[in-house]
Amino acid sequence: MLTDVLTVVLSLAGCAFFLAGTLGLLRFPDVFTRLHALTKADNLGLGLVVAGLALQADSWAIVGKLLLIWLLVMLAGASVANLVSRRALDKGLPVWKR
Amino acid sequence: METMTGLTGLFDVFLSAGLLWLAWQALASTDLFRAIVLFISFGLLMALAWARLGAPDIALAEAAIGAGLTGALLLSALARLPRDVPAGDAGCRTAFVVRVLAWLATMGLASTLAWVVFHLQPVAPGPGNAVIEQLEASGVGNPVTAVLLNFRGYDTLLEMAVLLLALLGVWSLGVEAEQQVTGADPVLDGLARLLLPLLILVAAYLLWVGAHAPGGAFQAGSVLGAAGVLLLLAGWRLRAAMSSAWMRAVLVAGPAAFVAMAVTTLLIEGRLLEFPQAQAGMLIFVLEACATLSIGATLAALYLGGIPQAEDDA
Amino acid sequence: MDGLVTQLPWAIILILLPLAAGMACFVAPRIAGALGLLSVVAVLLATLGLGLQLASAGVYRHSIGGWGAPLGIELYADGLSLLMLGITALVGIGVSLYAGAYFTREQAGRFWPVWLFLLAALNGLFLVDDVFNLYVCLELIGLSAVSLTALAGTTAALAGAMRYLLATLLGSLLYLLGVALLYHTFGTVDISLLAGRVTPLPALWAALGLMGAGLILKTALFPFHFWLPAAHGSAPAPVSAVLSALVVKGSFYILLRLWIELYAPAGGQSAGLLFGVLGSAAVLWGSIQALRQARLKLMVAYSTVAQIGYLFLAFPLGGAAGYAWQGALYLLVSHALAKSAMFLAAGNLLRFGGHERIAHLDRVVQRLPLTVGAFAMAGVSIMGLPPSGGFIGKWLLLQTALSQGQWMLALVMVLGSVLAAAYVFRVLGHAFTAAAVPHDPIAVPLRMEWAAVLLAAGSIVLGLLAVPLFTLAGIGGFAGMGASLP
Amino acid sequence: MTAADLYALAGVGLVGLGLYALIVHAHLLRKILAINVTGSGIFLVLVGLSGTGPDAIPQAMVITGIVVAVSATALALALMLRLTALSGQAELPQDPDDAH
Repeated sequence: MLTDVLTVVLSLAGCAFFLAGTLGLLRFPDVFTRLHALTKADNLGLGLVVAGLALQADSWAIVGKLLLIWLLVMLAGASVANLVSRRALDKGLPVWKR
Repeated sequence: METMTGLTGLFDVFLSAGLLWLAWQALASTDLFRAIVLFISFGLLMALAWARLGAPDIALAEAAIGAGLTGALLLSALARLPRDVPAGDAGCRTAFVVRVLAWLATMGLASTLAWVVFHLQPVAPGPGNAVIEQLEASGVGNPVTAVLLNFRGYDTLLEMAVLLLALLGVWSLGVEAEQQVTGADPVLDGLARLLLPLLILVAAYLLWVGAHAPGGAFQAGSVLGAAGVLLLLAGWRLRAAMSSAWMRAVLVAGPAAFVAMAVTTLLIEGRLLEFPQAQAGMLIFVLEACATLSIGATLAALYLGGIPQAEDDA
Repeated sequence: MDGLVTQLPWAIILILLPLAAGMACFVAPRIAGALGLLSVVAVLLATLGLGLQLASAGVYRHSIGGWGAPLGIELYADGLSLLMLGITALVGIGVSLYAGAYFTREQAGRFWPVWLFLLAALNGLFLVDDVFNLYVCLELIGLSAVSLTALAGTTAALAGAMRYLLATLLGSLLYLLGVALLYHTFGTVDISLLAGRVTPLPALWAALGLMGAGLILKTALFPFHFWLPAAHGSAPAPVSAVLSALVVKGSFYILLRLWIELYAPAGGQSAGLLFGVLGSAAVLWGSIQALRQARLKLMVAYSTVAQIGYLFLAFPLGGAAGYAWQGALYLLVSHALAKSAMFLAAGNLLRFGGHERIAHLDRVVQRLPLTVGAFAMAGVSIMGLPPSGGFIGKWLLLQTALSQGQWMLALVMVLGSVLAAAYVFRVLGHAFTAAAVPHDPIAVPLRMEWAAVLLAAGSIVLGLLAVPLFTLAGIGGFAGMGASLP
Repeated sequence: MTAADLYALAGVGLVGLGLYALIVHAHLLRKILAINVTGSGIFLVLVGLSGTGPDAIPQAMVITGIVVAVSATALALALMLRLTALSGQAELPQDPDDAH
């Protein structure tokens, strides 16, 4: 019972981060700030969801797979964010200043 | 599947609506890049729909092939389209009358079909139960793999030929694969080096697990294909390897294994693709392993897009 | 020996052999030409073997994997399959002979694997009793036909190939949607099982409507012929020959099977009238367009549109007494030979003169008598003059139309023949006269000329083989084919 | 109505959308997208109509269909690129005979 409650809480918290990240993607002014919003929020959001789901797992193997998913998404997210920002810098896209 | 209720029912309604909305957005978008990105998201939602429909095998195939590799093919094609080619403005140049007529015709067709689908009453049950009853005899425990490789393995034989044929078609245009112009990005290169062994491991796992759980040659092959795409993106000099005679042998390995197996079973058992029950599992695994290699190589070669040439400076 | 011939699994050889040969040609492009020709000859021999087998043992059935329908896939060969396989092998031989001399070494390396895959797919299509496997065959045929069209490499050919690809993909998808409805209503995709289960339900009509729409799009029945002239007119000559002679006939064959096995038994009739109207429109529109073309290959392509129309005139007649189906099939077979000969001849003229403007053909009859002779013989069959195969087909159709009092259809048939005579003689007339602009001729390999002559002669000889052919086609009793002729 | 019915109906909707887009759009990339959307719709109908529980046969057919679709898409994209390189536009000529 307690694990169920924890799962719901963690997942909801994760969803909140996703929501924040998505809002940032839509509302932030330039490529770099959007990347900032997206990668940070999604990594943490996914981490919380994964943690919530791991509590429901029947075996350690499943927990391992969930962790692997999280690590891979972070790896891909970080690399892609790097690629996108480098390309944006190369193309001379304007950096937002207040 | 029982009648929809509660939260999952609501989820299904949202997902179906989301599919239609994304498809419409992708097809109506004025910007081609945006259209493709929306199409890829559409593919991912499709994968979710397959999971909801109790079809995890298709969900895997859709995510890897339908969204992933098709998306990569579309994006790479868009990048190769000359900049000065007009993107078209989402059909606005089509005469208004034509659009109205097309709209009426397609909506009429869709409504009729919706009525037929909604009122469809099965006259006779499908062979779904026979699949389960004969599963033991098929040599594999995953019903979808049993259908793909055994019960309807002949479809798959021809399907492997279709995939190879697409590559033959692309190569018959006589275009040489482009030189890799951009220098390798260190981050991308690092990612490729890190992911390559993992992707190969995942492909091997999917291939192995397909015998008794969701997975199989097509899913494994598309993961291998994705690994190839990643290496090409990272600027690895694969074109020399891909132009070799060995590469051609790998490309035909899948369909050739199927044909060889068809001939062997015909000679031994007297029937096309009739596997002796005791060896069925092993034979199917051999077929799937060859198919996985071929599918991976073919998908990567399709992504390359032209005829691979040996490097001049290699 | 006799036992061996009737025991061997010829049907399976017909599918696997070209497939394996195609892959071998891909791996070893150097030997593609020799290997390809050899395997097409082997396909012809295997077709003969299957013919002997069917003649002695009746229809052939093979449960792939030993599962049997509805779980597995069944191969099935009857007289109709044999007829289609036979014409495929014959045209295949002619085209392969021609292609050996037509393509450059580099082009040949790309042509042979795809052409052999196409051959395997056509054979597979004529041999399988399963509507879903037919879908895979249709895709295999569509993609290979498009790849072969694009082989010409010109802008026109690529545009034609692209339009063709979109049309053929749309056709396959509509067909697949129909298959989905059939499976979920009747619980099987096996044609023989479906034939025993069909009942007049909305889902059946919807399924057959979708499949029919997809198939007439692929067969290029008016007004869905929009893709055909560009593709057939701009492809390399041997490819145009295959497209017009065989590829459009593949989808027609499925349509005919579905009609006889599923649509007519369930009490469907109204589509016959529609096909009659569209077929008539195709005959007239295609012929008139053919008459108007300035380019030879486009003319031949539009002639295909018209001749496809004739095939559909059998549908409103087939339900009642007469020889409508026999007539249509005879037309199909003789058109395959005549039209492939015409395209090959057109390819020779193009090679010889460097252009294909009909008005500027410069007394080619003196330089390429064989080619012009082949064109003329093929023309005789297309017009439907005796003693050609085209004559027998049109005569059977016309007689049936008259006996059923279908005057309009009869009139269309006669008009189509008159127009055909006009467009064939227009070419021949220019071939005999001097052009305003003389040109330096380029030698045409003799092999290319003889390939056209052989196919054209075949379309004439067919006129003398009606009785044995109908006996063979009657094996299995498809649509009462075995009935004695008038 | 079951969830499967719902997805089958969504599939029909996708078929309608795809066919409409295929007709009205001139740009070849959009036409290719439209074909793919239509195909996805048909796959949904094929699996969604399995009323009582998952049926492996249509599922296997859809996997075959997905592989065929990616093959056709790859060929179509390559043709489009070649045609664009030669003719300078990613559209088909308006009148089929204009190409000559």
